[in-house]
Amino acid sequence: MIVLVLDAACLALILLLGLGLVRVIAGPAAADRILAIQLSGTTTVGLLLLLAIRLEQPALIHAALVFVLFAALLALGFVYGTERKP
Amino acid sequence: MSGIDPFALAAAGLMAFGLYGFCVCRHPLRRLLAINLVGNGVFLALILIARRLPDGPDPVPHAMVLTGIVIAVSATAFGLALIRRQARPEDDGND
Amino acid sequence: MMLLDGVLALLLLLLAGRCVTAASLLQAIVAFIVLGLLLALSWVRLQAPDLALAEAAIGAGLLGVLLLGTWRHLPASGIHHEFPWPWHGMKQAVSALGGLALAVMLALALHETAPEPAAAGETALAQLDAAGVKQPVTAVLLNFRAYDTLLEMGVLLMALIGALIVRRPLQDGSRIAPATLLSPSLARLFLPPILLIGLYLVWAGAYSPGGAFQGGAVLAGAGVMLALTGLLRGASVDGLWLRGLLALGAIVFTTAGVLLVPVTGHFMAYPDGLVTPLMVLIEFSLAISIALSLLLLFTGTPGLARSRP
Amino acid sequence: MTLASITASVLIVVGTAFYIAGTVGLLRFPDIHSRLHALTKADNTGLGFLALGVALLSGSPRLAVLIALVWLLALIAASVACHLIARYALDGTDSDSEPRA
Repeated sequence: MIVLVLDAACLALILLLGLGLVRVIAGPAAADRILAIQLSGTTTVGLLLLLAIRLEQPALIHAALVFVLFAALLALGFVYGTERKP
Repeated sequence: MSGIDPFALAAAGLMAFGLYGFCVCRHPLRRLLAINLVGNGVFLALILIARRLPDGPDPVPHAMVLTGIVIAVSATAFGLALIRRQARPEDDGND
Repeated sequence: MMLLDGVLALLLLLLAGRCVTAASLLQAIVAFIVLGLLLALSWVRLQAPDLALAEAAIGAGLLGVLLLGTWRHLPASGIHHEFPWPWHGMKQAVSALGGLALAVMLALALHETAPEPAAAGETALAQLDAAGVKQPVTAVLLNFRAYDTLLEMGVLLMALIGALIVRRPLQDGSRIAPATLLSPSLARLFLPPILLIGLYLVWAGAYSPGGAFQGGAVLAGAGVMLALTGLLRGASVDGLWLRGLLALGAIVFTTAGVLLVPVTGHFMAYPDGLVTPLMVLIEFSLAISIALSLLLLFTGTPGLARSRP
Repeated sequence: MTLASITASVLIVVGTAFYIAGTVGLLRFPDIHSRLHALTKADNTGLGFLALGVALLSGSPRLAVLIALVWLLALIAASVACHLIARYALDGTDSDSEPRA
Protein backbone atom coordinates (compact mmCIF):
# COMPACT_ATOMS: atom_id res chain seq x y z
CA MET A 1 0.00 0.00 0.00
CA ILE A 2 2.63 2.50 1.09
CA VAL A 3 4.80 1.40 -1.83
CA LEU A 4 1.89 2.13 -4.14
CA VAL A 5 1.46 5.64 -2.69
CA LEU A 6 5.20 6.33 -3.03
CA ASP A 7 5.27 5.09 -6.62
CA ALA A 8 2.22 7.12 -7.54
CA ALA A 9 3.68 10.25 -5.94
CA CYS A 10 7.01 9.73 -7.77
CA LEU A 11 5.20 9.31 -11.07
CA ALA A 12 3.08 12.40 -10.42
CA LEU A 13 6.16 14.48 -9.60
CA ILE A 14 8.08 13.41 -12.69
CA LEU A 15 5.06 14.20 -14.85
CA LEU A 16 4.81 17.62 -13.21
CA LEU A 17 8.49 18.14 -13.93
CA GLY A 18 7.74 17.35 -17.54
CA LEU A 19 4.85 19.83 -17.55
CA GLY A 20 7.10 22.48 -16.04
CA LEU A 21 9.37 22.07 -19.05
CA VAL A 22 6.75 23.98 -21.00
CA ARG A 23 8.07 27.08 -19.25
CA VAL A 24 11.62 26.15 -20.23
CA ILE A 25 10.56 25.94 -23.84
CA ALA A 26 7.88 28.63 -24.03
CA GLY A 27 9.51 31.20 -21.77
CA PRO A 28 8.74 33.92 -22.71
CA ALA A 29 11.31 35.87 -20.68
CA ALA A 30 14.66 34.80 -19.28
CA ALA A 31 13.28 34.96 -15.73
CA ASP A 32 10.61 32.41 -16.66
CA ARG A 33 13.26 29.96 -17.71
CA ILE A 34 15.16 30.42 -14.49
CA LEU A 35 11.85 29.95 -12.67
CA ALA A 36 11.46 26.66 -14.50
CA ILE A 37 14.89 25.63 -13.20
CA GLN A 38 13.72 26.45 -9.67
CA LEU A 39 10.60 24.34 -10.22
CA SER A 40 12.65 21.41 -11.49
CA GLY A 41 14.95 21.85 -8.49
CA THR A 42 12.16 21.72 -5.89
CA THR A 43 10.45 18.84 -7.66
CA THR A 44 13.70 16.91 -7.91
CA VAL A 45 14.33 17.40 -4.19
CA GLY A 46 10.86 16.03 -3.46
CA LEU A 47 11.48 13.09 -5.79
CA LEU A 48 14.82 12.35 -4.16
CA LEU A 49 13.22 12.30 -0.69
CA LEU A 50 10.54 9.90 -1.93
CA LEU A 51 13.07 7.70 -3.72
CA ALA A 52 15.29 7.65 -0.62
CA ILE A 53 12.50 5.85 1.22
CA ARG A 54 11.25 3.84 -1.73
CA LEU A 55 14.67 2.47 -2.68
CA GLU A 56 15.88 2.40 0.95
CA GLN A 57 18.93 4.51 0.18
CA PRO A 58 19.26 7.15 2.90
CA ALA A 59 22.25 8.61 1.03
CA LEU A 60 19.80 10.15 -1.41
CA ILE A 61 18.80 12.60 1.32
CA HIS A 62 22.32 14.00 1.08
CA ALA A 63 21.83 14.34 -2.65
CA ALA A 64 18.61 16.26 -1.90
CA LEU A 65 20.56 18.61 0.38
CA VAL A 66 23.16 19.18 -2.32
CA PHE A 67 20.35 19.92 -4.78
CA VAL A 68 18.84 22.56 -2.50
CA LEU A 69 22.20 24.26 -2.23
CA PHE A 70 22.89 24.31 -5.94
CA ALA A 71 19.38 25.41 -6.88
CA ALA A 72 19.97 28.52 -4.78
CA LEU A 73 23.39 28.95 -6.41
CA LEU A 74 21.85 28.84 -9.89
CA ALA A 75 19.44 31.68 -9.03
CA LEU A 76 22.30 33.70 -7.54
CA GLY A 77 24.47 33.02 -10.57
CA PHE A 78 21.72 34.11 -12.92
CA VAL A 79 21.12 37.53 -11.36
CA TYR A 80 24.76 38.15 -10.50
CA GLY A 81 26.05 41.36 -11.96
CA THR A 82 22.62 42.63 -12.94
CA GLU A 83 21.64 44.01 -9.57
CA ARG A 84 21.09 47.72 -9.27
CA LYS A 85 23.39 49.76 -7.13
CA PRO A 86 21.83 50.67 -3.79
CA MET B 1 8.56 -4.09 -25.10
CA SER B 2 10.00 -5.07 -21.75
CA GLY B 3 13.27 -6.00 -23.45
CA ILE B 4 14.09 -2.41 -24.35
CA ASP B 5 15.64 -0.36 -21.61
CA PRO B 6 14.39 3.25 -21.86
CA PHE B 7 17.76 4.48 -20.60
CA ALA B 8 19.54 2.69 -23.46
CA LEU B 9 17.40 4.69 -25.87
CA ALA B 10 18.14 7.85 -23.90
CA ALA B 11 21.90 7.17 -24.03
CA ALA B 12 21.80 6.61 -27.78
CA GLY B 13 19.60 9.68 -28.24
CA LEU B 14 21.86 11.92 -26.15
CA MET B 15 24.91 10.94 -28.21
CA ALA B 16 23.03 11.41 -31.46
CA PHE B 17 21.64 14.83 -30.49
CA GLY B 18 25.09 15.83 -29.32
CA LEU B 19 26.64 14.83 -32.64
CA TYR B 20 23.92 16.67 -34.53
CA GLY B 21 24.32 19.81 -32.43
CA PHE B 22 28.07 19.74 -32.82
CA CYS B 23 27.78 19.58 -36.60
CA VAL B 24 25.00 22.12 -37.01
CA CYS B 25 25.36 24.80 -34.33
CA ARG B 26 27.67 27.72 -34.99
CA HIS B 27 27.99 29.42 -31.64
CA PRO B 28 30.96 27.93 -29.74
CA LEU B 29 28.97 27.77 -26.50
CA ARG B 30 26.34 25.64 -28.21
CA ARG B 31 29.02 23.34 -29.53
CA LEU B 32 30.41 23.00 -26.03
CA LEU B 33 26.93 22.04 -24.81
CA ALA B 34 26.69 19.51 -27.65
CA ILE B 35 29.98 17.87 -26.65
CA ASN B 36 28.70 17.66 -23.10
CA LEU B 37 25.56 15.95 -24.38
CA VAL B 38 27.67 13.31 -26.10
CA GLY B 39 29.64 12.89 -22.88
CA ASN B 40 26.48 12.43 -20.84
CA GLY B 41 25.28 9.83 -23.33
CA VAL B 42 28.54 7.92 -22.96
CA PHE B 43 28.25 8.05 -19.16
CA LEU B 44 24.72 6.70 -19.36
CA ALA B 45 25.85 3.85 -21.64
CA LEU B 46 28.72 2.96 -19.28
CA ILE B 47 26.42 2.82 -16.26
CA LEU B 48 23.98 0.66 -18.19
CA ILE B 49 26.77 -1.79 -18.92
CA ALA B 50 27.79 -1.67 -15.24
CA ARG B 51 24.38 -3.06 -14.27
CA ARG B 52 25.19 -6.41 -15.83
CA LEU B 53 27.24 -7.73 -12.92
CA PRO B 54 25.20 -10.34 -11.01
CA ASP B 55 25.97 -9.15 -7.46
CA GLY B 56 25.43 -5.39 -7.34
CA PRO B 57 26.51 -2.81 -9.89
CA ASP B 58 30.08 -2.92 -11.15
CA PRO B 59 32.07 -0.25 -9.29
CA VAL B 60 34.74 0.20 -11.99
CA PRO B 61 32.56 1.93 -14.61
CA HIS B 62 31.00 3.97 -11.80
CA ALA B 63 34.41 5.24 -10.77
CA MET B 64 35.27 5.92 -14.42
CA VAL B 65 32.11 7.94 -14.90
CA LEU B 66 32.76 9.87 -11.70
CA THR B 67 36.22 10.70 -13.03
CA GLY B 68 34.64 11.52 -16.37
CA ILE B 69 32.14 13.97 -14.91
CA VAL B 70 34.89 15.95 -13.18
CA ILE B 71 37.09 15.91 -16.29
CA ALA B 72 34.18 16.99 -18.49
CA VAL B 73 33.42 19.90 -16.21
CA SER B 74 37.03 21.06 -16.00
CA ALA B 75 37.44 20.82 -19.76
CA THR B 76 34.18 22.70 -20.23
CA ALA B 77 35.30 25.39 -17.79
CA PHE B 78 38.47 25.81 -19.85
CA GLY B 79 36.36 26.01 -22.99
CA LEU B 80 34.19 28.67 -21.39
CA ALA B 81 37.27 30.69 -20.49
CA LEU B 82 38.34 30.50 -24.15
CA ILE B 83 34.87 31.58 -25.30
CA ARG B 84 34.85 34.56 -22.95
CA ARG B 85 38.23 35.64 -24.19
CA GLN B 86 37.25 35.18 -27.83
CA ALA B 87 34.01 37.12 -27.34
CA ARG B 88 35.80 40.21 -26.02
CA PRO B 89 39.28 40.42 -27.46
CA GLU B 90 39.24 44.22 -27.16
CA ASP B 91 39.74 44.01 -23.42
CA ASP B 92 43.37 42.95 -23.89
CA GLY B 93 45.86 44.62 -21.67
CA ASN B 94 43.59 47.05 -19.97
CA ASP B 95 44.26 45.78 -16.50
CA MET C 1 8.83 2.41 -11.34
CA MET C 2 9.15 1.13 -14.90
CA LEU C 3 6.86 3.97 -15.93
CA LEU C 4 9.02 6.44 -14.02
CA ASP C 5 12.07 5.27 -15.98
CA GLY C 6 10.19 5.65 -19.23
CA VAL C 7 9.09 9.21 -18.46
CA LEU C 8 12.59 10.09 -17.26
CA ALA C 9 14.19 8.78 -20.45
CA LEU C 10 11.62 10.57 -22.58
CA LEU C 11 12.27 13.88 -20.79
CA LEU C 12 16.04 13.37 -21.21
CA LEU C 13 15.57 12.98 -24.96
CA LEU C 14 13.22 15.96 -25.13
CA LEU C 15 15.67 18.21 -23.30
CA ALA C 16 18.64 17.01 -25.36
CA GLY C 17 16.70 17.83 -28.50
CA ARG C 18 15.74 21.22 -27.09
CA CYS C 19 19.33 21.88 -26.12
CA VAL C 20 20.56 21.60 -29.71
CA THR C 21 17.57 23.16 -31.48
CA ALA C 22 16.70 26.08 -29.18
CA ALA C 23 16.60 29.44 -30.91
CA SER C 24 18.31 31.45 -28.19
CA LEU C 25 21.46 30.59 -26.30
CA LEU C 26 19.85 30.93 -22.88
CA GLN C 27 17.18 28.41 -23.83
CA ALA C 28 19.87 25.92 -24.76
CA ILE C 29 21.70 26.53 -21.47
CA VAL C 30 18.56 26.18 -19.36
CA ALA C 31 17.64 22.97 -21.18
CA PHE C 32 21.13 21.66 -20.45
CA ILE C 33 20.89 22.51 -16.74
CA VAL C 34 17.51 20.82 -16.36
CA LEU C 35 18.94 17.86 -18.29
CA GLY C 36 21.62 17.65 -15.61
CA LEU C 37 18.97 17.54 -12.88
CA LEU C 38 17.14 14.74 -14.66
CA LEU C 39 20.39 12.90 -15.25
CA ALA C 40 20.95 12.94 -11.48
CA LEU C 41 17.56 11.28 -11.06
CA SER C 42 18.52 8.74 -13.72
CA TRP C 43 21.67 7.86 -11.79
CA VAL C 44 19.48 7.20 -8.77
CA ARG C 45 17.33 4.87 -10.83
CA LEU C 46 20.44 3.15 -12.22
CA GLN C 47 21.70 2.33 -8.71
CA ALA C 48 24.49 4.90 -8.82
CA PRO C 49 23.88 7.26 -5.86
CA ASP C 50 27.54 8.36 -6.01
CA LEU C 51 26.97 9.72 -9.48
CA ALA C 52 23.70 11.34 -8.43
CA LEU C 53 25.61 13.31 -5.83
CA ALA C 54 28.38 14.21 -8.26
CA GLU C 55 25.93 15.21 -10.97
CA ALA C 56 23.90 17.35 -8.57
CA ALA C 57 26.99 19.17 -7.34
CA ILE C 58 29.26 19.31 -10.39
CA GLY C 59 27.26 18.43 -13.47
CA ALA C 60 24.11 20.45 -12.85
CA GLY C 61 25.21 22.87 -10.15
CA LEU C 62 28.69 24.24 -10.74
CA LEU C 63 28.57 23.75 -14.51
CA GLY C 64 25.22 25.53 -14.62
CA VAL C 65 26.55 28.52 -12.69
CA LEU C 66 29.60 28.63 -14.97
CA LEU C 67 27.43 28.51 -18.11
CA LEU C 68 25.11 31.25 -16.86
CA GLY C 69 28.12 33.36 -15.89
CA THR C 70 29.62 33.01 -19.35
CA TRP C 71 26.26 33.78 -20.98
CA ARG C 72 26.15 36.97 -18.96
CA HIS C 73 29.63 37.97 -20.14
CA LEU C 74 28.94 37.54 -23.83
CA PRO C 75 28.35 40.78 -25.70
CA ALA C 76 24.80 41.04 -27.02
CA SER C 77 26.06 41.59 -30.56
CA GLY C 78 27.77 38.23 -30.65
CA ILE C 79 24.60 36.26 -30.00
CA HIS C 80 22.40 35.72 -32.98
CA HIS C 81 19.48 33.41 -32.95
CA GLU C 82 20.05 30.12 -34.66
CA PHE C 83 17.45 27.81 -36.06
CA PRO C 84 19.27 24.53 -36.31
CA TRP C 85 16.40 22.36 -37.50
CA PRO C 86 17.06 19.43 -39.85
CA TRP C 87 14.92 20.84 -42.69
CA HIS C 88 16.77 24.11 -42.65
CA GLY C 89 19.46 23.13 -45.09
CA MET C 90 21.59 20.44 -46.64
CA LYS C 91 24.14 20.34 -43.84
CA GLN C 92 21.43 20.06 -41.22
CA ALA C 93 19.70 17.24 -43.06
CA VAL C 94 22.91 15.25 -43.49
CA SER C 95 23.85 15.73 -39.83
CA ALA C 96 20.39 14.66 -38.74
CA LEU C 97 20.66 11.48 -40.81
CA GLY C 98 24.09 10.82 -39.35
CA GLY C 99 22.79 11.35 -35.85
CA LEU C 100 19.86 9.06 -36.48
CA ALA C 101 22.11 6.33 -37.82
CA LEU C 102 24.38 6.67 -34.79
CA ALA C 103 21.39 6.48 -32.44
CA VAL C 104 20.04 3.32 -34.06
CA MET C 105 23.43 1.62 -33.99
CA LEU C 106 24.09 2.58 -30.37
CA ALA C 107 20.65 1.49 -29.24
CA LEU C 108 21.14 -1.86 -31.00
CA ALA C 109 24.61 -2.24 -29.53
CA LEU C 110 23.41 -1.50 -26.01
CA HIS C 111 20.47 -3.81 -26.49
CA GLU C 112 22.21 -6.71 -28.21
CA THR C 113 25.43 -7.03 -26.23
CA ALA C 114 25.26 -10.25 -24.28
CA PRO C 115 25.41 -9.76 -20.50
CA GLU C 116 28.93 -10.74 -19.68
CA PRO C 117 30.40 -10.37 -16.21
CA ALA C 118 33.22 -7.84 -16.23
CA ALA C 119 36.39 -9.26 -14.73
CA ALA C 120 37.66 -5.98 -13.30
CA GLY C 121 34.47 -5.25 -11.44
CA GLU C 122 34.25 -8.71 -9.91
CA THR C 123 37.86 -8.52 -8.80
CA ALA C 124 37.23 -5.13 -7.25
CA LEU C 125 34.21 -6.40 -5.33
CA ALA C 126 36.08 -9.52 -4.21
CA GLN C 127 39.11 -7.55 -2.99
CA LEU C 128 37.09 -4.92 -1.19
CA ASP C 129 38.30 -6.01 2.26
CA ALA C 130 41.89 -5.11 1.37
CA ALA C 131 41.03 -1.64 0.13
CA GLY C 132 40.72 0.08 3.48
CA VAL C 133 37.31 1.53 2.63
CA LYS C 134 33.96 -0.18 2.51
CA GLN C 135 32.46 1.73 -0.40
CA PRO C 136 33.33 -0.04 -3.69
CA VAL C 137 33.43 3.10 -5.83
CA THR C 138 35.73 4.92 -3.41
CA ALA C 139 37.91 1.83 -3.23
CA VAL C 140 38.26 1.75 -7.00
CA LEU C 141 38.98 5.48 -7.18
CA LEU C 142 41.57 5.74 -4.44
CA ASN C 143 43.12 2.31 -4.39
CA PHE C 144 42.54 -0.09 -7.29
CA ARG C 145 42.69 2.54 -10.00
CA ALA C 146 44.55 5.26 -8.15
CA TYR C 147 46.45 6.23 -11.31
CA ASP C 148 43.20 7.42 -12.87
CA THR C 149 42.41 9.63 -9.93
CA LEU C 150 45.89 11.10 -9.74
CA LEU C 151 45.82 11.93 -13.44
CA GLU C 152 42.34 13.34 -13.06
CA MET C 153 43.63 15.73 -10.43
CA GLY C 154 46.32 16.64 -12.97
CA VAL C 155 43.73 17.32 -15.67
CA LEU C 156 41.77 19.54 -13.29
CA LEU C 157 44.91 21.56 -12.51
CA MET C 158 45.81 21.79 -16.21
CA ALA C 159 42.35 23.09 -17.02
CA LEU C 160 42.76 25.69 -14.29
CA ILE C 161 46.18 26.75 -15.58
CA GLY C 162 44.79 26.96 -19.11
CA ALA C 163 41.82 29.03 -18.00
CA LEU C 164 44.12 31.39 -16.11
CA ILE C 165 46.34 31.83 -19.15
CA VAL C 166 43.50 32.85 -21.43
CA ARG C 167 41.56 34.87 -18.87
CA ARG C 168 40.70 38.46 -19.45
CA PRO C 169 42.63 40.81 -17.21
CA LEU C 170 40.69 41.43 -14.06
CA GLN C 171 39.53 44.91 -13.32
CA ASP C 172 39.65 45.10 -9.58
CA GLY C 173 36.72 46.88 -8.01
CA SER C 174 34.58 46.49 -11.08
CA ARG C 175 32.58 43.79 -9.36
CA ILE C 176 29.14 45.04 -8.57
CA ALA C 177 28.21 45.00 -4.93
CA PRO C 178 24.93 43.17 -4.44
CA ALA C 179 22.12 45.68 -4.13
CA THR C 180 20.06 43.50 -1.89
CA LEU C 181 21.13 42.68 1.61
CA LEU C 182 19.34 39.39 1.34
CA SER C 183 21.90 37.48 -0.66
CA PRO C 184 24.87 38.03 1.67
CA SER C 185 22.74 36.94 4.59
CA LEU C 186 21.70 33.89 2.56
CA ALA C 187 25.37 33.07 2.15
CA ARG C 188 26.03 33.57 5.87
CA LEU C 189 23.11 31.34 6.79
CA PHE C 190 24.00 28.66 4.27
CA LEU C 191 27.73 28.57 4.85
CA PRO C 192 27.90 26.46 8.05
CA PRO C 193 25.52 23.72 6.88
CA ILE C 194 27.19 23.59 3.47
CA LEU C 195 30.66 23.25 4.91
CA LEU C 196 29.36 20.56 7.24
CA ILE C 197 27.71 18.66 4.39
CA GLY C 198 30.83 18.95 2.24
CA LEU C 199 33.16 17.69 4.95
CA TYR C 200 30.69 14.98 5.89
CA LEU C 201 30.52 13.78 2.28
CA VAL C 202 34.31 13.55 2.10
CA TRP C 203 34.40 11.63 5.36
CA ALA C 204 31.44 9.41 4.51
CA GLY C 205 32.99 8.41 1.19
CA ALA C 206 34.65 5.51 2.99
CA TYR C 207 31.41 3.67 3.67
CA SER C 208 28.51 5.33 1.85
CA PRO C 209 28.02 7.27 -1.38
CA GLY C 210 30.17 10.38 -1.32
CA GLY C 211 33.86 11.02 -1.43
CA ALA C 212 36.52 13.51 -2.34
CA PHE C 213 34.89 14.65 -5.58
CA GLN C 214 31.38 15.16 -4.30
CA GLY C 215 32.56 16.68 -1.04
CA GLY C 216 35.07 18.88 -2.82
CA ALA C 217 32.42 20.09 -5.23
CA VAL C 218 30.09 20.99 -2.38
CA LEU C 219 32.90 22.90 -0.67
CA ALA C 220 33.57 24.67 -3.97
CA GLY C 221 29.85 25.47 -4.10
CA ALA C 222 30.19 27.18 -0.72
CA GLY C 223 33.02 29.29 -2.12
CA VAL C 224 31.06 30.10 -5.26
CA MET C 225 28.16 31.23 -3.10
CA LEU C 226 30.46 33.57 -1.20
CA ALA C 227 31.82 34.91 -4.49
CA LEU C 228 28.33 35.41 -5.95
CA THR C 229 27.15 37.34 -2.93
CA GLY C 230 30.18 39.59 -2.89
CA LEU C 231 31.72 38.29 0.30
CA LEU C 232 34.66 36.82 -1.56
CA ARG C 233 36.19 38.09 -4.75
CA GLY C 234 38.78 36.99 -7.22
CA ALA C 235 42.17 38.66 -6.95
CA SER C 236 44.91 38.89 -9.51
CA VAL C 237 47.60 38.08 -6.97
CA ASP C 238 48.03 34.64 -5.55
CA GLY C 239 49.82 33.47 -2.47
CA LEU C 240 52.18 30.57 -2.09
CA TRP C 241 49.76 28.96 0.36
CA LEU C 242 47.03 28.96 -2.23
CA ARG C 243 49.24 27.26 -4.80
CA GLY C 244 50.30 24.81 -2.14
CA LEU C 245 46.71 23.93 -1.35
CA LEU C 246 45.93 23.55 -5.07
CA ALA C 247 48.75 21.06 -5.45
CA LEU C 248 48.17 19.39 -2.07
CA GLY C 249 46.04 16.54 -3.40
CA ALA C 250 48.48 15.55 -6.11
CA ILE C 251 51.46 15.95 -3.76
CA VAL C 252 50.01 13.84 -0.94
CA PHE C 253 48.81 11.21 -3.39
CA THR C 254 52.18 10.92 -5.15
CA THR C 255 54.21 11.09 -1.95
CA ALA C 256 52.19 8.32 -0.33
CA GLY C 257 52.62 6.28 -3.49
CA VAL C 258 56.39 6.79 -3.73
CA LEU C 259 57.33 6.61 -0.06
CA LEU C 260 55.69 3.24 0.38
CA VAL C 261 57.43 1.61 -2.59
CA PRO C 262 60.18 0.12 -0.34
CA VAL C 263 57.51 -1.40 1.92
CA THR C 264 55.14 -2.82 -0.64
CA GLY C 265 57.30 -3.08 -3.73
CA HIS C 266 54.78 -1.33 -5.98
CA PHE C 267 54.01 2.28 -6.79
CA MET C 268 50.73 3.33 -5.18
CA ALA C 269 50.29 0.15 -3.22
CA TYR C 270 49.50 0.55 0.47
CA PRO C 271 50.48 -1.78 3.35
CA ASP C 272 47.60 -3.44 5.20
CA GLY C 273 47.88 -1.67 8.53
CA LEU C 274 48.18 1.81 7.08
CA VAL C 275 45.61 1.63 4.37
CA THR C 276 42.62 3.18 6.14
CA PRO C 277 44.36 6.26 7.61
CA LEU C 278 46.13 6.77 4.28
CA MET C 279 42.85 6.66 2.41
CA VAL C 280 41.36 9.28 4.72
CA LEU C 281 44.44 11.52 4.41
CA ILE C 282 44.47 11.25 0.61
CA GLU C 283 40.74 11.80 0.39
CA PHE C 284 40.79 15.00 2.44
CA SER C 285 43.79 16.49 0.65
CA LEU C 286 42.21 15.66 -2.72
CA ALA C 287 38.95 17.26 -1.61
CA ILE C 288 40.72 20.50 -0.64
CA SER C 289 42.54 20.70 -3.97
CA ILE C 290 39.41 19.86 -5.96
CA ALA C 291 37.34 22.45 -4.12
CA LEU C 292 39.92 25.18 -4.67
CA SER C 293 40.48 24.33 -8.34
CA LEU C 294 36.76 24.37 -9.07
CA LEU C 295 36.34 27.65 -7.20
CA LEU C 296 39.21 29.31 -9.09
CA LEU C 297 37.83 27.94 -12.37
CA PHE C 298 34.66 29.80 -11.46
CA THR C 299 36.25 33.11 -10.48
CA GLY C 300 38.76 32.80 -13.30
CA THR C 301 41.48 34.38 -11.20
CA PRO C 302 44.69 33.05 -9.72
CA GLY C 303 43.89 34.31 -6.26
CA LEU C 304 41.11 35.05 -3.84
CA ALA C 305 40.49 37.92 -1.46
CA ARG C 306 37.91 38.81 1.13
CA SER C 307 35.74 41.74 0.22
CA ARG C 308 35.38 44.50 2.72
CA PRO C 309 31.80 45.07 3.75
CA MET D 1 -0.96 -0.89 7.58
CA THR D 2 -0.04 1.01 10.69
CA LEU D 3 -1.24 4.41 11.79
CA ALA D 4 2.13 5.93 10.92
CA SER D 5 2.08 4.69 7.35
CA ILE D 6 -1.52 5.85 6.85
CA THR D 7 -0.61 9.31 8.13
CA ALA D 8 2.47 9.33 5.92
CA SER D 9 0.43 8.34 2.87
CA VAL D 10 -2.04 11.15 3.51
CA LEU D 11 0.79 13.65 3.96
CA ILE D 12 2.49 12.53 0.75
CA VAL D 13 -0.75 12.78 -1.21
CA VAL D 14 -1.40 16.26 0.19
CA GLY D 15 2.18 17.27 -0.66
CA THR D 16 1.79 16.03 -4.22
CA ALA D 17 -1.46 18.02 -4.51
CA PHE D 18 0.44 21.19 -3.56
CA TYR D 19 3.05 20.39 -6.19
CA ILE D 20 0.30 20.04 -8.77
CA ALA D 21 -1.09 23.42 -7.73
CA GLY D 22 2.35 25.00 -8.01
CA THR D 23 3.03 23.64 -11.47
CA VAL D 24 -0.43 24.57 -12.73
CA GLY D 25 0.17 28.07 -11.38
CA LEU D 26 3.50 28.25 -13.18
CA LEU D 27 1.82 27.29 -16.43
CA ARG D 28 -1.42 29.26 -16.16
CA PHE D 29 -0.62 32.53 -14.41
CA PRO D 30 -0.28 35.52 -16.72
CA ASP D 31 2.90 37.25 -15.53
CA ILE D 32 6.22 36.46 -13.96
CA HIS D 33 5.40 37.79 -10.49
CA SER D 34 2.27 35.73 -10.00
CA ARG D 35 4.11 32.71 -11.36
CA LEU D 36 6.84 33.29 -8.81
CA HIS D 37 4.27 33.46 -6.06
CA ALA D 38 2.59 30.23 -7.16
CA LEU D 39 5.81 28.35 -7.50
CA THR D 40 7.61 29.48 -4.36
CA LYS D 41 4.70 29.12 -1.97
CA ALA D 42 2.89 26.05 -3.27
CA ASP D 43 5.94 23.96 -4.13
CA ASN D 44 7.66 24.55 -0.83
CA THR D 45 4.50 23.77 1.12
CA GLY D 46 4.28 20.60 -0.95
CA LEU D 47 7.88 19.80 -0.16
CA GLY D 48 7.11 20.35 3.54
CA PHE D 49 4.26 17.83 3.50
CA LEU D 50 6.36 15.34 1.54
CA ALA D 51 9.25 15.79 3.94
CA LEU D 52 6.97 15.22 6.92
CA GLY D 53 5.56 12.06 5.38
CA VAL D 54 8.99 10.76 4.38
CA ALA D 55 10.38 11.56 7.85
CA LEU D 56 7.55 9.56 9.41
CA LEU D 57 8.31 6.63 7.14
CA SER D 58 12.07 6.77 7.68
CA GLY D 59 11.56 5.83 11.31
CA SER D 60 14.93 7.12 12.47
CA PRO D 61 15.43 10.43 14.30
CA ARG D 62 18.75 11.03 12.54
CA LEU D 63 17.19 10.87 9.09
CA ALA D 64 14.22 12.93 10.30
CA VAL D 65 16.57 15.72 11.39
CA LEU D 66 18.35 15.54 8.04
CA ILE D 67 15.03 15.74 6.19
CA ALA D 68 13.98 18.70 8.33
CA LEU D 69 17.27 20.38 7.39
CA VAL D 70 16.53 19.79 3.70
CA TRP D 71 13.18 21.51 4.05
CA LEU D 72 14.53 24.40 6.12
CA LEU D 73 17.32 25.12 3.64
CA ALA D 74 14.89 24.76 0.74
CA LEU D 75 12.62 27.37 2.32
CA ILE D 76 15.45 29.85 2.82
CA ALA D 77 16.86 29.22 -0.64
CA ALA D 78 13.46 29.52 -2.31
CA SER D 79 12.61 32.80 -0.62
CA VAL D 80 15.93 34.38 -1.56
CA ALA D 81 15.81 33.00 -5.10
CA CYS D 82 12.25 34.29 -5.49
CA HIS D 83 13.28 37.74 -4.28
CA LEU D 84 16.24 37.88 -6.65
CA ILE D 85 14.26 36.74 -9.68
CA ALA D 86 11.45 39.18 -8.86
CA ARG D 87 13.93 42.05 -8.65
CA TYR D 88 15.50 40.98 -11.91
CA ALA D 89 12.10 40.88 -13.59
CA LEU D 90 11.20 44.30 -12.15
CA ASP D 91 14.14 45.85 -13.94
CA GLY D 92 12.05 45.53 -17.04
CA THR D 93 14.73 44.96 -19.62
CA ASP D 94 14.23 41.24 -19.44
CA SER D 95 14.89 39.50 -22.69
CA ASP D 96 16.65 36.23 -23.09
CA SER D 97 18.46 37.07 -26.25
CA GLU D 98 20.49 39.98 -24.99
CA PRO D 99 22.51 39.49 -21.87
CA ARG D 100 23.45 42.75 -20.26
CA ALA D 101 27.15 42.55 -19.82
